[in-house]
Amino acid sequence: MATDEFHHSAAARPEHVAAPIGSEEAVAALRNGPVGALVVASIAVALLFLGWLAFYFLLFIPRGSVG
Amino acid sequence: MQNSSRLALYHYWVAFAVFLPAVVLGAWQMLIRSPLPAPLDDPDAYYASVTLHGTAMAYVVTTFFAMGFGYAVTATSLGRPVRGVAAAWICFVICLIGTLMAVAAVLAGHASVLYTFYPPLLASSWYYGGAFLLIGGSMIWVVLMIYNMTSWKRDNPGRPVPLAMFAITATAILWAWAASGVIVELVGILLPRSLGLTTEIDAGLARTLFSVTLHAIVYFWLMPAYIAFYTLLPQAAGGRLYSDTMGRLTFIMFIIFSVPVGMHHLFADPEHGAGMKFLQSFLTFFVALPTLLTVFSICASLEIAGRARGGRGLLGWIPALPWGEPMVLATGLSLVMLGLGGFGGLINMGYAMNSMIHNTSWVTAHFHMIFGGAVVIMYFAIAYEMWPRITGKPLQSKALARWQLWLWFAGMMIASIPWHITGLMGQPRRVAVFDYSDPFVARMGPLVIISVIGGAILLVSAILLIVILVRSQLGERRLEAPLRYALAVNPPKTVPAALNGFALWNAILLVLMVFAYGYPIGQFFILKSKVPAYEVSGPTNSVGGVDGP
Amino acid sequence: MARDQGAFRLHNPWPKIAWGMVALLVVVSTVLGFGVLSRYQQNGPTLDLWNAICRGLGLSADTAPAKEPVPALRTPTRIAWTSSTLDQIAAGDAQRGAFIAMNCVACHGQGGVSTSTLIPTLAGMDPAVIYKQLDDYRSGKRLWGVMGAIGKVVSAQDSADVAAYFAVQSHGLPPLRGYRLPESGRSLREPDPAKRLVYAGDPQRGIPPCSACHGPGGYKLGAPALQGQHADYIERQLVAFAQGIRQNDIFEQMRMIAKQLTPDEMHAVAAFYGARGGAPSAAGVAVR
Amino acid sequence: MAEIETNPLRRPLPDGVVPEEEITRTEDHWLAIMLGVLGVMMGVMVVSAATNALHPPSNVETIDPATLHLGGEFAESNLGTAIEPDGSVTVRMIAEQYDFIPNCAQVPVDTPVKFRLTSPDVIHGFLLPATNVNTMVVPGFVAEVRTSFSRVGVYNMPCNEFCGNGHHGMWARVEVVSKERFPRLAATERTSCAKQ
Repeated sequence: MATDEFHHSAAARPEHVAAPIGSEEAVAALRNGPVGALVVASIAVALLFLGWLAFYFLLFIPRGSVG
Repeated sequence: MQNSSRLALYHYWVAFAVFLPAVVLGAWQMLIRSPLPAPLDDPDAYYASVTLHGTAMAYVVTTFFAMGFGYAVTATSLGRPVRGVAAAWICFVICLIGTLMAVAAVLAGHASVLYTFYPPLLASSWYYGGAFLLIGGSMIWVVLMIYNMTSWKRDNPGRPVPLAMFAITATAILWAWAASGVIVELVGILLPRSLGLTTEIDAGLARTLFSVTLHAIVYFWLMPAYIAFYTLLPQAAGGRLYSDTMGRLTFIMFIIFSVPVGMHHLFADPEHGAGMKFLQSFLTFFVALPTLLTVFSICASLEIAGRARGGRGLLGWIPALPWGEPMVLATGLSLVMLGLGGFGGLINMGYAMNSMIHNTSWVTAHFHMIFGGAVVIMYFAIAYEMWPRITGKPLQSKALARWQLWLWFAGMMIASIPWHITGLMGQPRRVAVFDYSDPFVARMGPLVIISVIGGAILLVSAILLIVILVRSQLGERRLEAPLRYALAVNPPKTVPAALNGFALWNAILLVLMVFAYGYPIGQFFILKSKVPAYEVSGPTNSVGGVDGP
Repeated sequence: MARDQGAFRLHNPWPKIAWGMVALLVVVSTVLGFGVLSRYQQNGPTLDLWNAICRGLGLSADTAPAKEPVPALRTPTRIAWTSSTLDQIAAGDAQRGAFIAMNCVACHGQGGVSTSTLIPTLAGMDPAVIYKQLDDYRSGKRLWGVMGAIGKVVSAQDSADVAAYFAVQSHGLPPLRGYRLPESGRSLREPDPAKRLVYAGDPQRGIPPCSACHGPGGYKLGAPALQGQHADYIERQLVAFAQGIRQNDIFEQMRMIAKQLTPDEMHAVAAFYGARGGAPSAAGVAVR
Repeated sequence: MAEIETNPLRRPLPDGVVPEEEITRTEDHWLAIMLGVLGVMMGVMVVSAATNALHPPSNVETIDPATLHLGGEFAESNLGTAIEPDGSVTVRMIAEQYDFIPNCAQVPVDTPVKFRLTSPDVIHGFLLPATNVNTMVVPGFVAEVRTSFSRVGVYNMPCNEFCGNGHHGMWARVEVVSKERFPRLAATERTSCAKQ
C-alpha cells in the first residue's frame, strides 16, 4: 500500500481521489507561483480594507459620539 | 442504493423540502414590508412567518444538510461504510420529530418569538422542545463524525486523515461547541419556564448563552461550503488544491475563533461591560483570518486549473476556467457574495461602529448575503455534485443548474444590496408593516420595492432547484461515478499530529471560552436580573382569563 | 488523544506556537480593553486603572449627579405585577366571589353581563384587570362615583375572589386566549380607520395596534379584553383618558394614546370592538 | 494498485519543483499581510475609540422591572428630559409593549445627552436613525446611551427589537432643538414634546 500513501490526504481510497491534471501541468501552472491569485485576492482585500476605512471615517464618525 | 447514500439522500431531501416553503415565506415577508399590496397583510402572520422562516433556515435546512453531507463525506473520503448507521437513523428521526414539533407550534400561533427566542417572550413548550430535539438530536451526528474519524485513525496509524473528513469532523466539533449555548438556554431556562417549573427568566443570561451559539452557528452553516471549496472545487475546475496544510489550518482556526466571539451580537446590550465587549471584538477580528486565507488558497487552486486549461498571462486563467461546471460557477458567485457579506461583517464587529447598524436591515442584509448567498449557493452546488453519485443518475441538466445558480445570485444581490442601504438609513429589522405615508419611511420605499423583486427571483430559483433535483432523481439512465476529492499539489505523506486531530485545539478553545465568557456568564450568579416571562399567545397559567380557578 | 497530540507538551512546535499565540491574544486584548479603552468615558471624566477595570467588567456603573432633586412623586396605581400580587389573584376563590358579586348585579348585570351601555360587562374579564381596578378605586387612583365607596369596603382578598368569579362567567366577553387565524386587511393599508387602528396602529403618532394588548389575538397583563365590551363604555373611557380624568394607567400609556386620537377615531374604535364583539348575549348588545 | 502507480496523473510532483516549503512560505506571507491589514483596522478602531471615547453602550445597572411605576427613577412623574447641574441633560424613558414613554423626547443641540431607558416587560430596542444612538432595552437592566447631537431636527425612533405582536406600532420621536428653544427647566422639572 505504500504506493498510494500520498492519496490519503485527499481520500482513503484511490477511486475517490481526483487528479485531472498531472504533475507536469501543475508544475507548469505554478512556474511563476500563483501570481494571478495573489493579484486577485489582493485586489479583493484592498477593496474590503478601503471600504471599511471609508465607512469608519465617512459614515460612522460623522454620525456622532456614542458611549 | 448504498446505505450511506440513502442516509445522505434522506437528509438532503428534508433540507430542501423545508427550504422551498421557507423561501416562499421569505418572499412574502418582503412583500408585506414593502409599499406594494401583499396577500394576507396581517402583522401577526408576519411574526409567525419570520419565526418559521428563521427556524427553518437556521436550524432545519442547515442541520439536515450538514448531517447528510457529513455521512456522504465520511463514506467516500474514508472509503468505507459509515459506522453507526443505526444511530444515524435514530438521529434522523429525532431531528425530524423535533422539526415537526417546532413547526406545528409556530403554525398554531403559539411560538411567534423568532428563531432567536427573545426571552422574556415565552413560546409554547412544544416549540422549545422541538428545537431541543432538533439541536440536541444532531449531537448524535457529532459523535458519529468524531467516532468515524478516530476509528479510521486507529485503523490507519500514522496516516493523515483525508482533508474532507478532517474538515467535516471540524464542523461537527464546532457545532457541538456552538450548540452548547442554545442547549443550555433551552434546558436551563426556557423549557423549565414554559413547562411551568420555574416562574422567572434571566433574560440577560439567556441572551448571553444564545450569543455563544449565534456566531458560531453561522460558521457551522458555512463549513460545508468551505469543504466544497477545498476538496471538491479544485477537481471540478480541473486542477489541484494549492495547499492541503492550509486547508487544515483554516478549519482549525474556524473552530478556535468562531465561538469565543459571539458577544459581538450583544454590543448594544446593557448587561455587559464595554471591556468584555472589546475582548470579543478583538477576537472577532481573527475569525476573518481563515476566510482571508481561504480566498487566497482557492484563487491559487483555480489559477492552477485555469493555467492547466491553457490560460495565459496574469489573469488569463480566469476565463479559461470551466465556468459551465455548476461547482465552479457557484464558487465564483459565492466568493462575490462572501466578499460583500464579509465586508458587512467587518462593519458589524467594529466595537462602537456596531451602533451604526445594530438591528437595522443592514444586519439582515449581511447575513442573507453570507448565509443565504455565499453558503446556500454552495449547498446547491454540492447537491448538484452529489446527486449523480448518490442516486446513480446524471444531473438533468447542467444548463438548468447554471440558470438556477445565476438566478439565485441575481436575486440575492437585488434583494440584499437595497437592504444594506435602508439599514444605514435606519430601517429597523423584524417590523411587519411600515407606514409609507411617513416621509422618513417613504424615502426607503423604492429600495424596498427593488428588494421585493429580488425576493421573487429567489423564489423562482428555489423552485428551479427542486425541479432539477426531482427530474434528476426520476431519470432513467444509470451512471457510475464515485465522488472524487481534489488532490493537493503536494499531497502530504504525513501531517503533524496537531493537524491530524483536535485535542490541542479543543483545549485552546476551552481556555479562550473561559477567558471570553467566564465572567460574562458568571456575573449572572451575582446580578439580580430575573424577570417575569411574557407568553406570546396569551396567558396559559393561572392568571389567565378563561382558565381561572 | 491528548497524549499523541502532545497538546500540553510545550516542547513540540505546534502546541508551543498555538499556546503562545493564545497567551498573546489574551494579554493584548485585556490590556487594550481594560487598561486603555475603559478609561475613556463618553461625556465623563477619565477613570483611573482600577475604576476602568470595574467599569469595563460592568461591576460599576455610570454615576449619576449626586442626589439630584426629583419632581414630586406621582403614581398611577398601587398595583405592581409582582409575583405576590399575581399569586394572590391566582388564588382567588370563585365560589366566595359569587357571594360578593351578588352586590354587583344591580349595575353590572346578572353574572356580570351588563345591560347598561355605560357600565362594563365583567363576565369573562381577566381577573388581574378586575383586581387592579378595584384596588385603584380603593386607593382613589381611579375616581368613578359609587365605585370609590364600593372599593373601600372590599378587601384585597375580596377583590381576588370576585375577580375569579367574573373571570369564569360565560356569555360575556369572549375568551381572550388563543390564536386568531390570519386574515387580510389588518395592515396599515386597510382603508377602514377603525380596523387599521385596531390591527396596525398608527406608528407616526406613536399609537400601537389596540389588538396587540386588548385582543383579539393579543394580550397584555392588566389590559382588559375589549371584544364584546359596550361601545359607549369604551368610548367614554377613551375620552376620560384623553382629558386626564382617568389616570390609573401604568406609565400613562392609555392617556398618551387617547390624547392622540380624534373624537371620531375614539368612536370608531369603540364601535369596532362593541359591534364586532359577536353579541355576547341578547341583552349585552350595545344600544346606540 | 499497479495501474495507479503508473498513472502519471496521480503522481506527486517531482521533489524540488514546487516544494511544499515554498507553498507554505507563500501562504505564510499572505497570512502576515492579512494580519497586518486586520491590525491596521484594529488600530484605527482602538485609537479612535480612545480619543473620542467611542464605545458600544455598556452601562451595567440592574433594576426591578415590576415596580418601576411605583417610585424611583422611572416613576411617571420623573420621565422625560431633565437638566443636570452641570448643564447636560438626561432623558429618562420607558420602553414597554408597545410604546415609548414619553413618545416624543426633546433635547437641546450640542449638549451632552444621556438617555436612560428601561423596560417593565420584554426586550425592546432604541434607535435614532442617522446617529449612533442604538441600544437594546432589556428588562431588569437600565440601558444608558451617552451622546450629543450636532444637528437640529426630528429623529424617528423605532423599536428595533421584536417585542411582540404590536412591535410595528412602536415608534416614537426625538426632537433636537436649538439651545434657545429648549425650555429653561428647574431642577425638578421634566419636559417632553407633549408638554410643550
